[in-house]
Amino acid sequence: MYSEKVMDHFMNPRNVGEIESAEAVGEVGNAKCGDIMKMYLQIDENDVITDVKFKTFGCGSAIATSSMATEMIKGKTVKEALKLSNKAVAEALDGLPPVKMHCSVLAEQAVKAAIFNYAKERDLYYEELEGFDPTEDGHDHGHEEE
Amino acid sequence: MYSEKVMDHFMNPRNVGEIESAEAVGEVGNAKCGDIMKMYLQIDENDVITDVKFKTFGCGSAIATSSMATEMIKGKTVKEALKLSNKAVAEALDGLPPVKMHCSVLAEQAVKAAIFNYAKERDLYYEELEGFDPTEDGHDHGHEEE
Amino acid sequence: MSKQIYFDYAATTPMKKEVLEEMMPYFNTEFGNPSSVHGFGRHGKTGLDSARDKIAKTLNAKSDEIFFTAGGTESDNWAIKGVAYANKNKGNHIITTKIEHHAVLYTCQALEKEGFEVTYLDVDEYGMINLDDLKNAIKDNTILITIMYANNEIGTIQPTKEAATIAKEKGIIFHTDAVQAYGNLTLDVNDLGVDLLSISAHKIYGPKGVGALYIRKGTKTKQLILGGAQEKRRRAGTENIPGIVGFGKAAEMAYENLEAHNKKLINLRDKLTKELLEKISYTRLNGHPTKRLPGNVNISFNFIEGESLLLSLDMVGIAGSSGSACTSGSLDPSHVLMAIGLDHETAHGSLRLTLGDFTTEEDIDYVIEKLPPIVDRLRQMSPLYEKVKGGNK
Amino acid sequence: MSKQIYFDYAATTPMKKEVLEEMMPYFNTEFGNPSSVHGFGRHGKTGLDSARDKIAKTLNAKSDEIFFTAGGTESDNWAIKGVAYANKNKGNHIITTKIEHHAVLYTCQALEKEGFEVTYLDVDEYGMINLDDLKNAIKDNTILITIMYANNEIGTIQPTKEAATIAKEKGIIFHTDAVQAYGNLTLDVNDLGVDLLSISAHKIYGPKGVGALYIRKGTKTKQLILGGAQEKRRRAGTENIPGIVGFGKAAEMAYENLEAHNKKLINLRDKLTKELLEKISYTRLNGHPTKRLPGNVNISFNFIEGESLLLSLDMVGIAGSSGSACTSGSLDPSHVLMAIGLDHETAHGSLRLTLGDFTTEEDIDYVIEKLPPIVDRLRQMSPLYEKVKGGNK
Ligand SMILES: Cc1ncc(COP(=O)(O)O)c(C=O)c1O
Ligand SMILES: Cc1ncc(COP(=O)(O)O)c(C=O)c1O
Repeated sequence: MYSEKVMDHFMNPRNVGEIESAEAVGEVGNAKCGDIMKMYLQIDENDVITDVKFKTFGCGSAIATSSMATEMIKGKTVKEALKLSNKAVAEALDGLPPVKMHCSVLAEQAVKAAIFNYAKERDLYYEELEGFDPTEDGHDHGHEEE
Repeated sequence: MYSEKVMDHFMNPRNVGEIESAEAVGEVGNAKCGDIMKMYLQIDENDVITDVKFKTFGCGSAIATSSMATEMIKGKTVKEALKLSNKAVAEALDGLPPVKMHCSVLAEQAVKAAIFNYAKERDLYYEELEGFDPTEDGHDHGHEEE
Repeated sequence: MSKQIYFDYAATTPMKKEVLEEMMPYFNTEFGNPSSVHGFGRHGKTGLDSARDKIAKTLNAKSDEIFFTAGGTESDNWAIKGVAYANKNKGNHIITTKIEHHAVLYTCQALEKEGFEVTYLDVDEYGMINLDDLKNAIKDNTILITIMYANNEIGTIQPTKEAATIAKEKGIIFHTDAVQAYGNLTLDVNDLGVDLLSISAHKIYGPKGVGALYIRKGTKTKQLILGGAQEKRRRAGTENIPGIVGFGKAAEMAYENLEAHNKKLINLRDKLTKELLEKISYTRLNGHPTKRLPGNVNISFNFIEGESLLLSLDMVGIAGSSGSACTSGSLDPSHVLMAIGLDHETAHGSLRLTLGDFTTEEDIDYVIEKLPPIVDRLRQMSPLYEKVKGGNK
Repeated sequence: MSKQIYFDYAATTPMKKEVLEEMMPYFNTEFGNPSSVHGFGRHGKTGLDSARDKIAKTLNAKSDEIFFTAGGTESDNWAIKGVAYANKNKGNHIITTKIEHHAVLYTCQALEKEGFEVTYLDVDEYGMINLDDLKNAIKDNTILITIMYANNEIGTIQPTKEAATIAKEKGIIFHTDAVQAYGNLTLDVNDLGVDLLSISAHKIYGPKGVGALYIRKGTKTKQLILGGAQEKRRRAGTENIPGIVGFGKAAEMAYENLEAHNKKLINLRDKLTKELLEKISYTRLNGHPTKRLPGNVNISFNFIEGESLLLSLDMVGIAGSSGSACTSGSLDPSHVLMAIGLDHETAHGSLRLTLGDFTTEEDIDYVIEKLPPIVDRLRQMSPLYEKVKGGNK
């Protein structure tokens, strides 16, 4: 059901862990739905994400999308990281099964949530965060209608 | 589904045919239900059935029961023939499937109908014919109730 | 008994060896439950998906419009009840015909008891519906029209496309029971314009206990069998993977060889019909002479009853079927034969010989040789025959 | 991947080779329709009758109380709807439990929408119903009690005989879903006093797509699938003879070896449970410690999610299952795990390993070796684990 890329990022996830004094920390998801993603971003004075780590409670694709998302934003500026879309994460993993697309949404939101907290603390404004609500978990498990 | 005896009497029926000047002729059943039996009895002055023939339109067991019934009453007195029960015919054939038991009823009734007509013409009274109605076809195909 | 020739392909077919071979690995190697997150399950899922694709292709449908069931009967029940219950806010009137299979007929009757209203269209002497009758039967509250593609007893093929077009013009959902047609005729759900279509594997050299229902995307239906999330939550129950894989293979094979299959069957069918009608008097062909299933021969022999005819044929190794009530233990002969206007006696004397992929010309010749004396023997025993035989031949 | 060990016998089982052998002739030699009047059909009928006898024997039922279906799901749907519709003149109240299979649960929910009233009994932390709750739930209009014999997820065995006795005292029809129990436990319908009982072939090394419903003589029910006169007019559709024959063989084999089978499974089950609970912290056994299916192990591992656990196990060749929603694409984790009082997180971290006839001691040892590091790896990745790991171990 999963692509080889997904399985690779699940079995050998990149950037697992915590960053003690991270500039930005975000957590999305909840135990009820079976997935929680926590992301730690180290951001330098030039707004560049110099390091990133994650911890995820969730299914294989939740772990794989977390891993891929961290890879995709590492070394980018905050503004660039905010442009990361769930579709881009899913594509980078050679696709996800329809019922698992919400995992990529969660990964996108975990990045945003971390930056949201970072911005809030520092009173920064990012246009890309307009309308972003860190309490929404964007859970749509792709139910089939009868 | 049929016993060997039934198959034997179906493939090699005894006493098929007509008797031109039969003393007793009876016909039961109807085309709607898919079986009609016609029986011809030759009866001598001592009330003995000296010959018997039948013609049947119907299924295998209708033909077999006709054949067996004729065998069972041949040489018997009319009174003895009236004692022929459908169960006896079925047993003589080593049994019939439940849905086919009505064929043996029809055979019993064909004999009775012939004697009924014989008795009527001659104003004879047979206690065994009390309550017999030659127009009833006794059709109960053994339906299963749900 | 030595020779045994099968002439009952419309009842069921032997499974082809290629079909069995395709099924084999799924019995105890790739046996997993396709919903599972492990290799055993994934392999099952692959077999399932590929069978669905194969069947969709034969019908020119999309794969996600094919739903597997336990057979033609379940497909029919589901189609009709599913549409009726899901659309009862729009109306409660259903139109069908008098010659449907019992899977359709009894389902419609059950719905009548629940307050639905059902119109049963008459058919002509060939078993054909009249499209004007259909148009006239449509009312404002009609929600479903269900008309079989081809009849299982007399083989008559209905003007399904025309009927579906009438339904579509009125916005009415159209279902066809194509259990007999599938694998024997080209069926294109888009060309036909049908919304639901029932098929069954064991009629096309596939396994018994497997069928499918085509449901056009967007058609409102309700589930019949509730439980697990299989078949996109529309039909519950652990999937019969080996059976479904076999169905896929059988479908593929049927449509690979359709033209040759049809040509052969029609030749044999027409030879058998012609010879029997010529050789035996007081006979009639039931069903349409040309618009009929390639393998279907149905003839009434007056003055004799079908079961005794079948038994006699069985003794010489010929396996056929009959519309006589005496074969089913019920009182009335086939509702189909009655609907085309036969009297009871003639209906009881009907014989259905259905041909298939393993039927040979010699088999046909054998029947042509064996049947006339059997009919004659039974007629000699029949009290109905004596009434006519003075007159003609 | 080399090694592949199956630990998902509760989902489905591989078919035994003896079962397949018994089925083989019915695919293309004795393939006739058992309703037919010819040799091909008669042979099918013989296979059908003999399978029915075998299954009746394993349940101490009469042969004419066994009705074949397309699986456990259909049996459950039929039992419940059949009793509900046939007895609605007497009442409209049904009692069941919160931990039934969806085949039962969704059928009950559908009946609720139609105006029936359903009581869903709670279970205790082991998944066991309380008989006093059952007594208290009974009302004047209760027409059906349906309680599963043994649970498919956590293996808990209900006091079915006691529950059926309560039903009988009140004149209420009693159904049990014995799909998981059949072939694993001794089931005597007369000793139990149940009126209807659902079983399925693919759970006992028989074919998929075949099940049966035991219906005690005299129990008022309605058909679910309408059409031909098969199964004494109570379940229509051309009989899946090979499948039914396979079911008969599988049933016979299961009950020939029941004691040995059980003893072995219970030993392995208890070893696996004990070792895993000892070796891995923050775990709990779900279901009753002793009143459980011989082959069922269900353990929750805190802080991790079931699907990622299953995937990791699959990578080392272990095929299990989980009650996590993430395995099914739905939002909420297993209703059974919620009903026994687990919080969401714990329910999501559940793993079901079900053992069967081909499970060996080495397989168990392999799991005991491979599972702890996998759990540990996933916990190291989990944001939930970091919160506790400071404290204990
Ligand atoms: C026209 C038609 N519809 C439905 C069915 C039922 O199909 P199945 O036997 O697969 O349930 C049959 C055959 O029995 C049929 O000929
Ligand atoms: C307890 C229980 N009931 C019903 C079913 C449904 O049976 P089937 O898969 O044969 O439809 C299952 C298995 O899936 C089960 O475990």
